[in-house]
This record gives sequence, C-alpha cells and structure tokens, in this order.
Amino acid sequence: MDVEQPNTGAAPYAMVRGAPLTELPADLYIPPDALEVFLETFEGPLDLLLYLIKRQNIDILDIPMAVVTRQYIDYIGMMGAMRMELAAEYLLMAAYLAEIKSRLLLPRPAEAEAEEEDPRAALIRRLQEYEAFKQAALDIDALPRMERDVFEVNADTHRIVVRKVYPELDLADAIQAFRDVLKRMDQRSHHQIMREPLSVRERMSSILQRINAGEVLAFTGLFNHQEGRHGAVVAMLAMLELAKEGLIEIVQNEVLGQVEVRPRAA
Amino acid sequence: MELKAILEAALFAAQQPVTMSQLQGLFEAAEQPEPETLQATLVELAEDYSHRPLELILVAGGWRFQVRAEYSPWVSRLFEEKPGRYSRAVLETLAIIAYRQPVTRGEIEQIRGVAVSQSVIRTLLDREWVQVVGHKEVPGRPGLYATTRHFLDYFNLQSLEQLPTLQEIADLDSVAVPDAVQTPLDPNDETPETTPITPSEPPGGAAPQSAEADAATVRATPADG
Amino acid sequence: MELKAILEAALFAAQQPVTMSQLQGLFEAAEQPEPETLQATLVELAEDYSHRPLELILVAGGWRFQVRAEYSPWVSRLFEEKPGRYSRAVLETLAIIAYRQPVTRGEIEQIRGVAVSQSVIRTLLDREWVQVVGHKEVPGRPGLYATTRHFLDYFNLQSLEQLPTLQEIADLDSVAVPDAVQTPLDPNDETPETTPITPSEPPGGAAPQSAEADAATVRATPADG
Repeated sequence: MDVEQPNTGAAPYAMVRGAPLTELPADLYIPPDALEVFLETFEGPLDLLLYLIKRQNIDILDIPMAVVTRQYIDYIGMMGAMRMELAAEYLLMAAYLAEIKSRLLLPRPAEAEAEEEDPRAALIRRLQEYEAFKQAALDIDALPRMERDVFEVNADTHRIVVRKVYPELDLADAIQAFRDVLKRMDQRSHHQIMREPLSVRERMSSILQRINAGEVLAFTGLFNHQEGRHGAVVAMLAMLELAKEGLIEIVQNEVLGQVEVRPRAA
Repeated sequence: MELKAILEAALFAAQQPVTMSQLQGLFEAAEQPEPETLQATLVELAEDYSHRPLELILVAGGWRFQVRAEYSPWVSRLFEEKPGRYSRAVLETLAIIAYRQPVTRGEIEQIRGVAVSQSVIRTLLDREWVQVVGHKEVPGRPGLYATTRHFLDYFNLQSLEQLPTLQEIADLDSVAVPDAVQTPLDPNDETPETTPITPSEPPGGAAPQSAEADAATVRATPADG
Repeated sequence: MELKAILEAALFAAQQPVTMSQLQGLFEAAEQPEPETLQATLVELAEDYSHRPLELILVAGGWRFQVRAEYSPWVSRLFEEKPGRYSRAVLETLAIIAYRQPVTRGEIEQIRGVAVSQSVIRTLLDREWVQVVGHKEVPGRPGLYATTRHFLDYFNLQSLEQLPTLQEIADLDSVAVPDAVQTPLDPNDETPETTPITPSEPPGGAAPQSAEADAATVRATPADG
C-alpha cells in the first residue's frame, strides 16, 4: 500500500542532498496512524535527533553530520508528505543542521582551525543537555510519589477539642474607638450619650437580666440597703429608664399589694 | 503480605470510615478474605491499638482510626489559629454596648452611623463579653445587649463605673480638638451639626425617638445623686 | 502523658508534615522538650514503626507518617481516581525547573528545543509543585519558576540535594575535533537510508525506554548497511 502522493508539480517534500525529494522512498512504508503516533512520541527536534543518533549507536560526541542531517530531513519531509502539522521548531532544526553540515564541508585554513570551534559543538552541547534532562524527568518520575506509591495517613481528629484562641484587647483601645465614635456623632446625639452615669446603665442591664431569667422582682427588692442613698437613686433611675423605654412594667395587682417589676408583655 | 497489615495500611490511607465491602474490595476476587476473617482481624487490630494514642473504632460508615480525646491538650495546638486583631467595628460596638447598655443593635448602628454586621456581634458574644439580657418590645423584638461579668473580669474592673466617664473621654478628645471643648459642656448648644454622618433610620426598627425623649427627662433628674 | 505518645498523636492528627518547632509548640513553654530529646524521640518512634505498614519519615516540610509503598497495590484500590500520569512534557519541564531554578519559560524552551505549552505550566502550578518566585529583568519581565516545598514533600525529598544526580554533560574540549573532511566521507553517507521508521513501541510509547529499545532493534537489523 502506498502512501498517498501529493501533486508533485508543486513543492517537493524536502530537499535531500540538494535535490528535491518528490517521492517517498519506495521501501519506506509508514502507516499513516503510526506516523502520527510516532511524531507524538517525540518531544521536539532535539528528541528526534537523539533518537536518530541512539538508534545507530553513534557517540553523541562524534555525530556524522551528513548522515544525521539527511535522516532528519527525510523524516521532516515525510511528515510534510503526511500533511502533518509540524511545529516550526522541527523546520528550524532542519535548517540549522544543514548549516552545520555545509560549514563542515568548507575548507578551512590550518591556522583558523585551532581557534574555530567545531561547528557541531553547540548542537552537541544542546543534545547532551536535553538528554540529561530527559533522563532526569524519568528519574523524578521514578521517585516514590504521594498518592501513587506512598499515602498520607489520615486519623480522624474530631474528638480532639480545639481551644479557641482569642485576640487580646486593651481597654484603652476600646475607649479610643469610642472617642472616635463620639467625634463622628452629631452634636445633639452626643449630648444624649453624655447624660447618664454608667452606674444607671449597668443597673438597667442587671435588672433586665434578672427579670428575663424569670424572676418576678418585688419593687422593694430592687433596693439594696448596703448601697446607701446613692445606690437607691441609681436603682430608681434605672427602673424609671427601663419603664420609659418600655422594657419593664411596674405593676400593683391589688390596692396596697406588693408592687412588682416584670417584663412588659408583648 | 499479612491481612492485618494490609487492613491497617488501608484504614490509615482512607480519608473516611472504610466499610467492610470496601475492605474486601482491596483484594483480587480470588484472594478476598471471608467476612468473618475480616471482622476478626479488625477486632484484633483494634486490640493492638488499645494502648496507643490512636483507636480503631466502628462508626456508622465503617471503620476508622481516630486520635484519642486525651491528647486534645497537645494536639489542639496544631489546629489553633493564631489570634488576629479585633476590627474597629468590634471595638466601637463593644464600647457602645458598655456605655449604653442595655442597647439594641439598631441603636448601636444609630450611634455608629454605620451598620453593625452580625459577625461583629457574634465575635463579642463568642468572647462572652456581651450577652442578650432581654428583648425590646418593639416589632422584631430586637435583643438588648449588655456587658457581662466576664467583660469586667477581663478588663480588671469591679464595675462599669470604673470606666472613664464620657466627660473624661470628651475631655481627652478636647486636647486633640480644642474647638470641640465647648460643645459638650453647653447643654443648650444651638450650633448646627457639623458632622456629616447623621444617623439614618435604624434598621432594627428601634424607636429612634426614645433616646431623645429620655434625654429630656433624664437631664432634669439629679443623675449623680 | 508520655512524650512519644504525644508526638505520635500529633503526627497522626496533622494533615501535613509537622516541623520540629510545631512539635515543640505542642507543649507549654515550661514543658517544652529540648530539641535533642525531641529528635531522639522521633527517631525512636520511627524505629517503633520499622516493621509496620506505616513509616515515619522526614521530608522538607517536616516529619510525617505515610503508608509504605509496598502496600500501594491494595491501598490504591481505595481510590477510584487513579493517580495522575504525567506527560513527558510535564516531567521534563519539572526536571528543568528543579535542576535549573530559578528559570524562565524561555530558558526551559531553549533546553527542550520546543515550545512549552501554557497547560504544562498550569499543571505544575496547579499541583503546587512550582511557583513564580520573581521576574527576570529582561524585556517582558518573564516569570522565574522554582520548585516548592510541596514538591519536595510530594516526592519524598528533604531537599533538592536529594534529587537524583543530573547526568553529566561531557566537556566539549575533550571531544576530538574531527577532520572536517572526514565526516562527509563517512561511508554511511553514501548509503540511502532505508531503516523502516515504523514505531516499534505501541501508542502511549512515551514509555521511558522506547528510544533505547528502538535503537537496539535497529542495531540488529542490517539497515545500517
């Protein structure tokens, strides 16, 4: 079975040894799928070159440029013939190889030879470097790897009680923040905030707390004799304030009965 | 490879409890252990761990290894988050609750001039610095926040009265902003508002008038006894 | 509570390798073990596990327990998703970054002789095996890639020094510069290339040894004439 031939009138597949290659060698049969697979197994022109060299057991340090170049160009030509998308790098390499080859062919004066680097040197260096990394990739792949070779251990920790750690707070910072609030407020509200001593607000909270805990408070029970006159005033103000805000009710169920304080019914 | 060791390896590698059928599925069909063997081996394995910091237990979903609770005091430290800093919103809200308690969230927002997020309140509740001491009998029955005993303890206070008075705070302020001095001192100040942040309608629906109404009344009383 | 048991509990509870300082941090300041004690206890613990299906090892990120590789035939059946196989492009790019870091994409392409696709870089970044550690001060300011600690942890390494040694690149000076004339005269040159290039490896033949295998095959054939 022959590979489909493109119209030979136009571009040749490739230039081989200066002559256009318009026909694939007859003994060269490549199943179309295979070539595609084949190309995919190469990671680029360097990889292909390495393959060509290794295949013939050639020392990488002593590449016969003519052979390798021709083989390389043949491959490129065939890939072109297969109408395969060929990365530009492959074509660039072909040109580069051809250039090296031609430089090697040029006669050089003896004195220049000593200084001039072997035209293949740069290519050899690149091939060696690429080969080293190609091997390193395999080595890394062979390392024992999580999820494939070794596995992370998992032990359930939900019986572990995690303490909550809170940020520390300096009271001065909170007060500073409050000052800023006061500064922002409009002046009228400012006055309203200013008016009550804290003892009254504190007492309001504690009365509410007791009532909400279900206690029915006797009016008289709100006064603690040990607090003296000042305490009584605070308690009284707190109660009036709460009643005014509609938070409590002060009721007397019967004439001369006990006055009670309880949460205001909704 | 020993059955017990394979089970041990699998139980540790699994991210969830492992069922009996999953454990059987570790083996080729021909090599699958009998359920009784599997069960007996798991019990044996659990016994092997009876004096270890881990335990192998059976939960609804299957078998799993877990770290024993006794190790919490140490292991917990692996999971503790580094404490950050409290935001400005938290500081301001705490101060407002301290000075204006019992107070609703709506009232706090009115004073701050900006919304107070639930997470700010949450932070203060979690810390047990504030608590809900009741509900205001207005639509929505918003909670009334007050500071706690724990709040006083944390800041080494015997009572709220040990906090600086608002007057003291205002005076502090006046050092920095001298022309603000007059305003708080003059109860009949007529100066127009200078602060652009006028509290808008409180979202909590707390009656905005109550504060003003109070103000009038309370100003007339001998507040300081 | 015994030190060793506490360490064991913590190492099992942690979802990542645990550093020495994290282990010290498990204890109150007054009770912190000396680093030498800690180290010795960890070594002892690792020995305790030497005949178990788990091993305690030290990687870049710290100490961790892991299920030994011998158990992967069974353990891997727990996971429906098979561990990812990485293309040669990904592995070669990773290798170049590992050995040449910090390195730009352009430099990687230079070594590989072919463009490095964005998806290859993406895979490595997504796995958190590599990261951009800076930008090279050349036009376009390309990113400089380096491997991460996670890469070391994932591949069971303590440091980059533990990577397999990179194949040496022979000194070109030692290479005998051949006579320019000699090469074209190579007898092979006259022989038409007839070696069939049908791949001997099946698809997916990114298999490591494919190139060598081919070479061997070809050598045996009279193709080289």
